[in-house]
Amino acid sequence: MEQPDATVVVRIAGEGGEGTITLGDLFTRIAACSGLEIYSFRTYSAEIRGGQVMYQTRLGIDRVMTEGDEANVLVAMNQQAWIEEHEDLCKNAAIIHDAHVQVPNDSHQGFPIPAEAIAQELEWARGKNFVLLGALGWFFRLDLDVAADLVRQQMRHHPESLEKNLAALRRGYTFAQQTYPEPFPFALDLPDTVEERILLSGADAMALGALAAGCDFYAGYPITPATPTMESLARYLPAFGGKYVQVEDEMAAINMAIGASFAGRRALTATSGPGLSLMTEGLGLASMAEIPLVLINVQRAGPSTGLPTKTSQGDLFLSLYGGHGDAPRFVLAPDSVKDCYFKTIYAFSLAERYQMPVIVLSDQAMASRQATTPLPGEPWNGPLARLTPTPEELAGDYQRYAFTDTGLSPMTHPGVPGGMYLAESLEHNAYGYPDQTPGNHEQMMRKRARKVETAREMLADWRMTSRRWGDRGAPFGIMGWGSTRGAVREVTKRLQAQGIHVEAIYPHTLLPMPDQAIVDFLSTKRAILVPELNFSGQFGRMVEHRYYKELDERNVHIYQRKKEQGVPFKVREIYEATLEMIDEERKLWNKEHGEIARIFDTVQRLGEASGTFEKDGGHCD
Amino acid sequence: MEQPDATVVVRIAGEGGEGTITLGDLFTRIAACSGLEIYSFRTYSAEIRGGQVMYQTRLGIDRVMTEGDEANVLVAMNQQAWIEEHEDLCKNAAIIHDAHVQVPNDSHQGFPIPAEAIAQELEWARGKNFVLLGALGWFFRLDLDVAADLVRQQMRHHPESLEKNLAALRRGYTFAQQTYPEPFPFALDLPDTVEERILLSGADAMALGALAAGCDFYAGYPITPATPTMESLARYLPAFGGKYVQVEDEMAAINMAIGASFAGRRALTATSGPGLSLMTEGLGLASMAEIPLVLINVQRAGPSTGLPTKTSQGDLFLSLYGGHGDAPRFVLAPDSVKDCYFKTIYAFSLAERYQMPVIVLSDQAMASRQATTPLPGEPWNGPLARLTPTPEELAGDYQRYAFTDTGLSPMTHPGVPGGMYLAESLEHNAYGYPDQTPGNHEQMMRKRARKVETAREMLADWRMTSRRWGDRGAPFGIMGWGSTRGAVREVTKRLQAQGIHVEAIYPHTLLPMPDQAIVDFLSTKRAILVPELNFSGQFGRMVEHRYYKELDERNVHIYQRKKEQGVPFKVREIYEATLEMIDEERKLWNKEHGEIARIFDTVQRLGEASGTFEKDGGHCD
Amino acid sequence: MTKPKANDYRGDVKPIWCPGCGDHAVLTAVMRALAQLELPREKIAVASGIGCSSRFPAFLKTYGIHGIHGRVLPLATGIKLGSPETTVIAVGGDGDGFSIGGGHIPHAARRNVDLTYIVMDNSIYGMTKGQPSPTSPEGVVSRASPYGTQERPLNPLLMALSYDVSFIARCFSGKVREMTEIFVQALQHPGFSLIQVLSPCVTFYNTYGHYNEVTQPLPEGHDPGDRLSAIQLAMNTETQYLGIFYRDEDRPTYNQRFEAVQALAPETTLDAIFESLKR
Amino acid sequence: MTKPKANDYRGDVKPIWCPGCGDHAVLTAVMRALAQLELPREKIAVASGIGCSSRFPAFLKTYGIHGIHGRVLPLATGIKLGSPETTVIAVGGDGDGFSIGGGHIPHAARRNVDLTYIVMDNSIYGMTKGQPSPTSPEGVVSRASPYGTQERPLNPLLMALSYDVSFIARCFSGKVREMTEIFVQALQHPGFSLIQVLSPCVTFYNTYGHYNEVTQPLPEGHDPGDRLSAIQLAMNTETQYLGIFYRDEDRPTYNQRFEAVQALAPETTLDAIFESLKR
Ligand SMILES: Cc1ncc(C[n+]2csc(CCOP(=O)(O)OP(=O)(O)O)c2C)c(N)n1
Ligand SMILES: Cc1ncc(C[n+]2csc(CCOP(=O)(O)OP(=O)(O)O)c2C)c(N)n1
Ligand code: SF4
Ligand code: SF4
Ligand SMILES: [Mg+2]
Ligand SMILES: [Mg+2]
Repeated sequence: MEQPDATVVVRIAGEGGEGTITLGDLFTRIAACSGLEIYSFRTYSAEIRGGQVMYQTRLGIDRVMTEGDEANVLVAMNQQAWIEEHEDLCKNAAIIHDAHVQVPNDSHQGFPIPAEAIAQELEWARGKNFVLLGALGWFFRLDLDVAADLVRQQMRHHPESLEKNLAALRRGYTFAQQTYPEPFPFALDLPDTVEERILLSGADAMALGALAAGCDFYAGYPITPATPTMESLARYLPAFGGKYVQVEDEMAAINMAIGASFAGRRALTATSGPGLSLMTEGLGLASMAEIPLVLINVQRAGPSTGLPTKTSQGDLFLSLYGGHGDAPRFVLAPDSVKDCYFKTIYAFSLAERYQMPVIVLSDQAMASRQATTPLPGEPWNGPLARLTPTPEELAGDYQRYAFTDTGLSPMTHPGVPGGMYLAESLEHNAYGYPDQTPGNHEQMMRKRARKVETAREMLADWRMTSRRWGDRGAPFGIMGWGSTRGAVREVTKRLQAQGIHVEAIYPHTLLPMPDQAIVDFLSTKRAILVPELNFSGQFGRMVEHRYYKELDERNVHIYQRKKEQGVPFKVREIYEATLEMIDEERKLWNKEHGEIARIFDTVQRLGEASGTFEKDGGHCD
Repeated sequence: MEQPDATVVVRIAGEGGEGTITLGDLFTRIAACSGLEIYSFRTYSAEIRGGQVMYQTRLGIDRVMTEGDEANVLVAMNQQAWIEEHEDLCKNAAIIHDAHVQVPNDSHQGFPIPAEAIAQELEWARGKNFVLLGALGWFFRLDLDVAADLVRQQMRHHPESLEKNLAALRRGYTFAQQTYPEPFPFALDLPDTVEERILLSGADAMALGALAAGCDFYAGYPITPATPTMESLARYLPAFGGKYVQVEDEMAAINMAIGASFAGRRALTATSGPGLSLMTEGLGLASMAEIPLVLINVQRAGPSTGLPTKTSQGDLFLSLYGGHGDAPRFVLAPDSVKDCYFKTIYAFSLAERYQMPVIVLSDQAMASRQATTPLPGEPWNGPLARLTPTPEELAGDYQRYAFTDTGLSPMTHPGVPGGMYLAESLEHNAYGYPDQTPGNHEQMMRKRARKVETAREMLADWRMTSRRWGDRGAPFGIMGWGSTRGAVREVTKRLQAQGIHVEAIYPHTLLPMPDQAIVDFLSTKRAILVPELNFSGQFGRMVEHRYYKELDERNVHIYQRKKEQGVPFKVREIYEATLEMIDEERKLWNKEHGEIARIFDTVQRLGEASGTFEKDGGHCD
Repeated sequence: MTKPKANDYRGDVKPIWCPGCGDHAVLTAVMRALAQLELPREKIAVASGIGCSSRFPAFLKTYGIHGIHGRVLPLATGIKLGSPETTVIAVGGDGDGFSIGGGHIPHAARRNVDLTYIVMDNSIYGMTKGQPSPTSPEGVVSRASPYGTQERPLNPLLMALSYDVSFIARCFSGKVREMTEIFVQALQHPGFSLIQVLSPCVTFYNTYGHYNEVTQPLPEGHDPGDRLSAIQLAMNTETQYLGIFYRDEDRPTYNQRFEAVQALAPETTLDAIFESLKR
Repeated sequence: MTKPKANDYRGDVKPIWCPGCGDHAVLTAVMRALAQLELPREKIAVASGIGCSSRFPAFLKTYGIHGIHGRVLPLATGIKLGSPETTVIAVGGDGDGFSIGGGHIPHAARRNVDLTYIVMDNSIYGMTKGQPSPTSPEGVVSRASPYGTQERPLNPLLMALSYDVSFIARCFSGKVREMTEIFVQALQHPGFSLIQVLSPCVTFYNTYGHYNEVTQPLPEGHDPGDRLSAIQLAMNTETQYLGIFYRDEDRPTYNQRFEAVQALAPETTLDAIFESLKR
């Protein structure tokens, strides 16, 4: 257990109604408070209450970047948990299960706990999950007092059940201690010092990013999985002098936000796929009337109502192209929980400075995950503010939509004397008044589009436009976007350790694309893998299109790894796809050159060792 | 006047309120009834009533394919008409104007008519336009009785003013006859026999196509320029046993159509940009629940409210990609008034057979134009119907969403015993019941997408998937879509006459693209011009992307000619762009080969003769 | 055919609602009403929007369509117009019906299309885990309204009365027998009927106790033909009356209107239209 | 500053309305009311949807926003919440307000946000050239309803009363003086006010004559505090009463509510939140 890379994947499964998520959540927090790094992921059932749910948390000594693949430890609250999850366990996994759950003991190590019986004994049937929490505490050698304090804090709104839950916790701990005194096979050494970390969800990261950016208006309509961000803002905005409105539908949401922005506020709305579809018309208004607006879209699996609680990256095309006519906008793609915070801030900078709608694409997996994160620092060069007219401009012939080299014109808002203007959804002249002449229309189209070009220049300087890592100049690359970054990060690390050189890039602005960075990245590549969580490979298609000249010139091959199943990538899936890509390239090289190039040696070796590069889960190997 | 290609462009301009459109419309009809081929186009003013409007009609002896460029004849109802239009006239154009309109007589031929005075004399001030109509009748030597009959028929709902208008008509005719007895310079020889033609607008072509396809349900919300199609259906549907509903908004429109289709009807809705944006969510439902639906989108200039009465092709991306998640659909692009009829029929065939939404893209220019057209024949192989279950299937374990090789599953509707099923917006299993398991989701995504592939195979046989003309195998091509075809047709004809070999292709299905036909087309090209009426060149970008391999392999260059001004292309604009493309290619060739290839000879000659290939309007040269 | 039983209408899918959810009772009442009316299963279509309550169609063995959020009324209208012989039931929640879908009710009323619209009103967004709805009382605290809601609740029945819906009733999930009887009458009503069912969400906003206290049958002798009196009774928000507030059977339904229009429209054919377009 | 004149509020753009359109009178009345209240032009924002009537903001020299069809209420609400010191006027037509935008009115009423909503009701879609609207009477023949409309018209005031809008009035474009007076009162009303202006479309549906006949001032002594009586008066569709039907000045506005919420919310800072998230 000396290697700092050690991680353990704990999966907790059971009925939604019997406190499975609470158990997972509390265990995660206790582990984090004990100094471990954590990273969690959860699935919801289609049922409203009850139904099978799963909470996976990965504990590590160093920073953890994904929820991991196969589980090392399964906490089976019910029989269904075993049935659904046992195929996803590593060899010799530990199964902590309620005594009445039947677990065939062949390839796993069973740790039965009579949780239900203990709970009944305490006359607190609902306390089963706390009994198991106590047992987990012992197995991982977590401090019972730390655990009890945390339970107290988290359950402070349920004083009626607090004491009973605490009793259950203690009984679970003692029972496990007495029954399984030997060291638990998957326990991690707890660090001596607990470094400063916050425990942050992707959803909260966006809410806090909005606050950090000075957001002072939110209008939204509930929709899974965007609701948690909205609920955090409901809680915090008033203290920041902001206003929060739960509206009647998504058309109201975006139009109310546009109204508030017109009035001078920094306005936000958040939604998910179906809501984004309904907001398409409003996006066009913000684009046309040049009104700043930030729209967070937390993607879920579609089309239509689809799989509302499951993850996907299927709204890229809608975000890029959704809208009648040509309506410029920005599209950002944060790629980690912490990045959600910064990209939300940058979104406000772009919206306000460029007077345009900005879509920030998150997804269910990233929004609902929790991760230990260092405190975020200051955002780069921001948050930027609107361009306002000078007193001279206001005193003179103020033109709200003045034609300028940058496309940016000074903006006022109600209350500013001399700044009165008409914000127009019709095509308009420099004053904002309707103007349907052919020449004016084309000029105004150009003005609005020019703002994206102006931004492109500014963004070239920004740290925010892409993240690039791995072996600089390696012949093989991985190019993705958004929440899949953690898994790719782990893949590049693992490959590096195996002597395979791979480089990866994650653009953070998808509109405009950071062309310079990407062309530079592509310039050394022989092949790139584009993993993404949607059916048609939207990002891959876009990359292929945008860079076809560069790709073709250098004969760079694109390998798309698409997945549309409602769940995130396993590290293994991307790992295998990468090795397969390299192997495929080896064969091509072989065919073309009649000999095997040295760069492929390692891959071939790995391929031969494992057949199909299978099974390579975190702590298991 | 012997050449059959002769055409004359007549432009009528004046206040919307003073009967300008009525004048244009009646003149067009009278000319058509006199045996001429006609093609008309109109612009509307931003004002509700009044405001300057323009009606252009082009008369020809052979089929006319566009409204033409520079006008040969201007009818100036007011001073503004001269101011706005005089730059768009050919040399020696004839100006028929109200006597009080000031027309400098230098480069034009003036034909003043004291229309207002005559009307006043008749104590019928509103009859000014009929006086001018009479004069036009004389100038073109049209039969006064034919004209009077037509006026009688068209004005039958306004008996109170009919006689007065007829009197004005006659006075105008006589006045012109007496004042200008010499032959009118732009009169065309009237044919001896009047061939069978109908006078059809693009809007009506779609309404009639729907009826021909067996459409028996329409739900829609008024929006310019889609309203005329809706109004025609309002008139005709009841007689065809169909139902027509004007609904409260576009969400209601698409969902009501979906409901009717679920109930077994052939359902249609029609809208324009802003409405399409609002229908995006409903499109996803139809795609997900596999419910047939035809959606006509009559494009207007955006973004947002934009230029509601002006034309554009800016909704292509929204049609292709609008929707959260990956939601398969078809997108069709008729390219002439008559084609609007057939593509609407084919849209129903595709919708019904493949149980999917089909978007048909028309635009303001095509919808509001009137053209003389031969009677349309029978549609090819259709209209196709739904796949229904066999009695055995119904008696057994009927699976509405059964997995099949084609992706098509048999569909029932309320009333069919044994066929009960759940149409689901959630991801579902073969019975239609919600199923959120990862494997099922991916399988169902594949099933739905497979239907497009199945259709692609069938479509390869269809006459409908593209139109190709010009010099087969020529090195230069023009590739466009939709309403710009007429102008391109004229350009290829003109170039051909000048000995320049050009070939053109217009795909009729934009999703799926007729890849075979296009790849075949591209296989001989050195460069292609892609003209389109939008700002960002959506179609060109799509072509570039989809065929980048083919384009690159053969080093085919793409030249985009974009225009976003709310008005159609002038023939000249595309003509010049084509010559510029060829000239550019000549220079490249020159540079590469150090010599001038023979194929460029003509172009260079043309280029040298005219400098910038300017001014080449129809009848003027 | 023997007289059907309520259970004959039960679907193959087990309701996913929480135990105790008011919607179970609505399902029972609907099945009983259908059985009582002996409606053939293939002649029934149930349409819904999105929400816990909107999962309803999956639990019946009839035609069903689970549409998108807030659009159940246009959807159901399309079905009824498309298949006039089908009995069409629209179902959904208070969020689906009075928030995102609220704009469609007046227009369904104007058309008087013959469908039965059952709103399972729990004054909360159940499906999305407990946000306030348009019928939540003022001051309700939730994660989405941590300082209490700041909006006044709507009065759905009063609204329906102002739209002149032709059949208006209120039921309570605690009273299945009465609910069944009202559903039977609504299903028989020729025209658009709207039934607000007080159907508590035991998980996020349990109002069983409250409704047991404040509900009470409409006063004896209330004349459902008297719209003004119905309005007065609906305005009483202290006592929530149960029963049929209003009913007008004399209006033509939308399908009847279409028959009239079809009779009015001059006969024509495609060929005749083309003929008329000839120059 | 000297007392402003109505003309001071006139914009640089000449109204594009048809001569005789009822909306000209509304523009005049609004300018007069603003002048009478001496409101500084930069403290006024006028929002609208799409339609002839919605072109309104362009004709005033104030802040203005011409939004999209049917969304004027959320848009105006955003403005008022974003800039509480601004006087916000929402304007639009009957199609914009009662058809595509109808779903937003009840929610504006629930919030009682302080804005004045003027609906220029011509019972027709003027802008799109004469299709029937939700207030068109039954049987109206148009190109879009060649066999007559088959739907019953809505009763906007009755609906507003059922939503409990806190200020409800009706005016007529033929009576500019009375309209001006009502606008003044509506602009002074703290909360959401809805004014239906019978504003004929001379081009597609000229109803001046009809309204001259059927309109009449509200009965003397009508108490605008009496909602039931307002309802009864609104239910009278033969006589279209003009005047203030209902008014309740005692409710908090939405902005006042927010002040209360902001006082209630525990003070915090971003640093404090991060602190609370530390493990
Ligand atoms: C366009 C859209 N917006 C939001 C949602 C998310 N959503 C699903 S159900 C629901 C509300 C459900 O409330 P209600 O209609 O009262 O039903 P209940 O669950 O209470 O029965 C919402 C907001 C969605 N599915 N689609
Ligand atoms: C989403 C959308 N649908 C339809 C339209 C077309 N449209 C413009 S104005 C209008 C109706 C106008 O009627 P009303 O609100 O009564 O205004 P009026 O012109 O009568 O003053 C419609 C349907 C649109 N602009 N946007
Ligand atoms: S969450 Fe509430 S409404 Fe939904 S099923 Fe459970 S009890 Fe019923
Ligand atoms: S069309 Fe009607 S509503 Fe529009 S400006 Fe003219 S008169 Fe007014
Ligand atoms: Mg509810
Ligand atoms: Mg109107």
